[in-house]
Amino acid sequence: MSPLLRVEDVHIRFGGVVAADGVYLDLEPGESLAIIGPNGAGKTTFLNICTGYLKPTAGRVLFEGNDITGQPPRAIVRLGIARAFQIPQLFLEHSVLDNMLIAAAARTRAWNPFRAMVALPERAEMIGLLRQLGVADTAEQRVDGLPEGVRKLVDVALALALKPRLLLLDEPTSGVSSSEKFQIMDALVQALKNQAVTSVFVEHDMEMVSRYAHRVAVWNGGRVQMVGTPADVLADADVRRDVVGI
Amino acid sequence: MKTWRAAIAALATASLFGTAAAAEKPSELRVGVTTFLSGPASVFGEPARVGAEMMVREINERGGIGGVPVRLIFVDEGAGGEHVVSEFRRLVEQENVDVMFASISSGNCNAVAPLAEDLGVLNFMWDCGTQRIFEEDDYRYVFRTQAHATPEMLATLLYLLKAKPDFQTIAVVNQDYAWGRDSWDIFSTALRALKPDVRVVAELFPRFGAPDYSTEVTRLAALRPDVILSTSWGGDLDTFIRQAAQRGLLQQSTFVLPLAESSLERLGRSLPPGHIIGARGDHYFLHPEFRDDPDFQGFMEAFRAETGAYPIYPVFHMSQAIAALEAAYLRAIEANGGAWPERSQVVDAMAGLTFQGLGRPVTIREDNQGLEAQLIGMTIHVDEFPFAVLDDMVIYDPRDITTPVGMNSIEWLRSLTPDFVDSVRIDRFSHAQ
Amino acid sequence: MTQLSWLHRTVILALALGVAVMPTLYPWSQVLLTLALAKGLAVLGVVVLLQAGQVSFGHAMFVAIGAYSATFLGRALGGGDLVVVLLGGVLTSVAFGLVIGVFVVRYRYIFFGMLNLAFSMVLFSLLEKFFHITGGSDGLRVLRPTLFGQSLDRATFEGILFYLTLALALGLGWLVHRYLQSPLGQALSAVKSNETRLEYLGVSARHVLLVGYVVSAALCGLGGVIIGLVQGLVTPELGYWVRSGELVFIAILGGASNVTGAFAGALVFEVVRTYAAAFAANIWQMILGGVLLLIVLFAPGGLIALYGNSVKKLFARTRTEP
Amino acid sequence: MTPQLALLATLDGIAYAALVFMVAVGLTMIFGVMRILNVAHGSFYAIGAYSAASIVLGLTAAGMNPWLVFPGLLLAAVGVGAVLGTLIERLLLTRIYTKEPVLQLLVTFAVFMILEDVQRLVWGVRPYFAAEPVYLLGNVQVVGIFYTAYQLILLPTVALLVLVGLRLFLRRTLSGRLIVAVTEDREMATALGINAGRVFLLTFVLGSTLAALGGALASPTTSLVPGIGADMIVLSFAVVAIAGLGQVEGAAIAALMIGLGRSFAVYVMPELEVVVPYLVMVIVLLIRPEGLFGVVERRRI
Repeated sequence: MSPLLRVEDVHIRFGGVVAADGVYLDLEPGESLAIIGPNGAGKTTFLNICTGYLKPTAGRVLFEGNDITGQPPRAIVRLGIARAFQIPQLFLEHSVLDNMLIAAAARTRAWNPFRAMVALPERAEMIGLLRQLGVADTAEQRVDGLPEGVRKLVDVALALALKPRLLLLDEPTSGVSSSEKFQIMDALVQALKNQAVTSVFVEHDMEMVSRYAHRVAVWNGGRVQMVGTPADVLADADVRRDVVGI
Repeated sequence: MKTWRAAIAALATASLFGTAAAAEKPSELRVGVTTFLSGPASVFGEPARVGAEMMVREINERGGIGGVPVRLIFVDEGAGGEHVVSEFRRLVEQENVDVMFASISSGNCNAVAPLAEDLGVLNFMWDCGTQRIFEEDDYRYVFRTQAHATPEMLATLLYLLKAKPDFQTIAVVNQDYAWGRDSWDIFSTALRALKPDVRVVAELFPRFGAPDYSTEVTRLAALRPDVILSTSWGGDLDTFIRQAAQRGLLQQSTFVLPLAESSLERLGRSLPPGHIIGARGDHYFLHPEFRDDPDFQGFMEAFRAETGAYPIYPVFHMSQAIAALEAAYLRAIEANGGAWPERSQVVDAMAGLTFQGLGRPVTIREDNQGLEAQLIGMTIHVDEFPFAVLDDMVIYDPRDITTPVGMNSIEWLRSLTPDFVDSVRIDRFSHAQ
Repeated sequence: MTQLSWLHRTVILALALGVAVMPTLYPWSQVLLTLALAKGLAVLGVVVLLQAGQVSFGHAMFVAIGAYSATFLGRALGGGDLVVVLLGGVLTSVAFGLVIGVFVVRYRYIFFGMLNLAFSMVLFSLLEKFFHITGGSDGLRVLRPTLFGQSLDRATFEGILFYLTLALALGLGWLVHRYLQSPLGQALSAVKSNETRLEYLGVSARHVLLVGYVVSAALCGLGGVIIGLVQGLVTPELGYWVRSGELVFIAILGGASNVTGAFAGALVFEVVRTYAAAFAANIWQMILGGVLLLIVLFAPGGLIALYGNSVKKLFARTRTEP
Repeated sequence: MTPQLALLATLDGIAYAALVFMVAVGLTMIFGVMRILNVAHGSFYAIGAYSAASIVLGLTAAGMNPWLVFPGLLLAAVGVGAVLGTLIERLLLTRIYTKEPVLQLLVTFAVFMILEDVQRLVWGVRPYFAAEPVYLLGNVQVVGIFYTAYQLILLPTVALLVLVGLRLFLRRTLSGRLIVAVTEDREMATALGINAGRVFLLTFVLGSTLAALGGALASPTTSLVPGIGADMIVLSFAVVAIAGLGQVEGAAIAALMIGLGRSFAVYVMPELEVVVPYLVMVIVLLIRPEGLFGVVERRRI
């Protein structure tokens, strides 16, 4: 079976900083890959390249065998790659539910200018998604009044609303209280499994990594230092020293 | 002035035994006046407003027109065409004005003329120059109490051809808007007809309100044309002349400035002797035929006392509109057996009306166009005035130089031949006289 | 606000009715109101773009485009028919909106405003420059069109135009309201708050904005055609940058987030302007500037917010009374 | 076009560019620091010009030493910038720094409208003209054509001094560096304890003074009529947009482009003269939205 996403020899630099220096990575359908690494290793840059926010100076990104390198994010998103952000990217002046409905309209291309958004048939589905992530009670509130943790979850819900085949998550539960973390992640993983969504998540919490990832990729200095099962990777001495900090 | 108006009114040839029903005498005669009170053209609009107020004060002091005092309501043309049109209408429909004086801008004249016609209100185009209005449409309610661009330009050209018969090259520097373009069309058409061998070396149309003409001046200095024509006015003309003067251009070419009467005082001595100046009519505070008349002199001094400057041509145009108003009402009253006339009777009284403001008498032609004499002169410097005044003045008879009724100005000018120059009736005057 | 919406609708209908009967009571008000409503349509266009947080300092160009194209069309047809002239003006504005829009929707905020300003100044200069075609700064007379082949006298024509404009204001106001409530309209305000997320939902912010831009061009164009017809004259002045600023001014005066605000703002603006210019000719700009300052400093939500607040207060009072 | 004519066109272009630059550079500085596009900037130009004309006419009428007119021009500019600039910044702008950009723009638009009438009430509608400084400096001859020394030498020199002076001020003095710091990163600068309020006031007064200086220096060659401010502000917008917002040196080059474009148009294609600045602006913005020298700001996600 061919990989769902293939990244080949990707390079990019910002001024003097090399953020991607020959990155190779294959992603199998259905798997859940965690990306770990020290700050500035190029983890977010990798997500930015995969989703077209940055154009690599060299190398290719293939999704289901098609070259998507340098295509704009909206085109890549329409192919089935969704993303949640480290800093939540939301429509601050809309309510949570309105955010979700815009996503639903985007997915179904419901651009009839004379039908009110509140009447979209996906409304119930969207409330369901919010419920899964435990934020349904905020549905009618404006986003700019919400705490950061809730925003992170809404951001993830927005990505899920697109029914993607590949979901890229940038520290999905940072800012969420640790008592809720696992509960939410359980729900998220279950949702991903139900919809057969392949996922990549950048994570600093090694407990999260070992619990939810099928494979782990370690980033360092713009390169993939190591790829393996959570157990193998977390046992590696270099990784423990450079990344985990033990 | 009083005496002339009375005389003109007496001249009015209407039946004393008219039988039309008398309207009730109103408490006042309301006149709406559109004039520029803001924007660059307020250099014309403000003096005209002051002049109008002075003249109406004088009328009211002697009891008004036919015993009815006149009240003026002003509209600022500077606020834009939209505003003028809606104010025009408000004045007619809400304030019930009896007569409108509209307007200075040709664009506004174009807009309000059909409006006046539809609203059935008597309208005097008191200062706009576009020749097109009566050449393109017939009007019952709209009259022009002054000349239009064609006689103004033609008189200037005729003067130039006499004063400087051998010139070979000409350049034009006009403001880039309708007046600048139209006036050049008229002038150049007439020039081709009357002196076909002249070469036009540059046609420059700097932006209206341009702050700087140095590029144009440089180019003209390099081209060295015999004659430089500019129909610009106000701040634009002042800037152009001063920059040209500072850089010696006025020593090099003869300037022909048909509207510069309105800038003479402001330009001071920077306008040297020997350049040709027009006044859009026979409008000049030292009008050679009236300057010794005590009424004329009195008004000039009173105006100067009020505003600090001598009257310029818009004030004269305003005086003609007011004279026409008075003459028309007096004539209509007479025709109505001394009773206050219906509005339609006032309109009827306009036919062939002759009236006199601060210049020579003006007569309304059958196409509602006024026949107004044109005065052109040459600058000289004299001791009594700190600015250039006119010498070698010529007053042109309007009947010879105004487009005949029913003809299009451009076509008429094309049909002229060089011997036209000598066929025109003129009177000559000098400053010293 | 949903609980108030019946009240809202009643108020709008009552106001519309009030506007509709004004000319029968005060005939002079008819043209003033037509102009105000036409300007309201143009302001509505600016309001659409304000949803996306974009301020155009050049939208008067579409007013001019609508007015001039309708005038050219009318003159070519010897007057033309009202319907043809209206459609012609609007379609030309749409075409221009599309072409200019393709360029300007790539820009945001100050650049968006500036580029629109630049385009409008190019157009303004060309209208003044090509004197033999456009009549230069004096502009062009607008011939009175027929209605379905019937020629009309001024009074009838103006009456028809007034009620037509009122109907268009109501109808288009409602349609624009629907549009802004639809996902496409909501995506406009999403452009304002987070374009990145919009892009990551697979939506092109430029397309969303382009639709809004063309809608706004059409509304401004329509307003322009009507202004030209009422005035009987079109001049380049219609497209000068100060006029664009005026449209934004009116949008803020009425309340930038609201369809009703566009018309309320335009009505108040026209009345203030007319009376200020008539009775305080020397300081009418100062009066308008003062009004604008007061609104921005003390009632940034505009007239609609003032109205909304007073309604809320009223409701709070009636509810606590029993 | 002969080389000789090209030389003449260049000289004209430079003189014009010098005036436009002085106004535009003030506008761009104010934008750089305060992020407000000040529509009322044109009013400072106009009021600076009117005040200068009044002073020059007053001095001439009083029969004072004619060379006093030059300090008079400077006095007018500084006076208008300091008094009016401080008043507007303190009384109005300080209230709107936290508001949306649209509202900020509209406040300056309102100030512009108010000042238009203020000019009319103070100076009336008659054109003002105070050419004394031009006469004093006399003429210079270049390839047989007379130029006024005022336009050929004085204006470009002053513009150059302003440019160099601004550079030195911004790089070498404490106040200048504070301005640069706030321009480059407002959050960082305020986090470091820079008193943004004082920097704003300083910048606004400085920028306004430059506009007023442009007006004062234009007054001897231009007749002052109602509406000059409105024209100047769009032209400065064009310069600022072409250069890139907040770019001081860029503004000089953009002003030159517009000045030369305009003067060459008069020789080659007079029809285009008026459109040149806006055409340049459209073309530049379409190719480089951030302007010729502007920098792109990219969001971090």
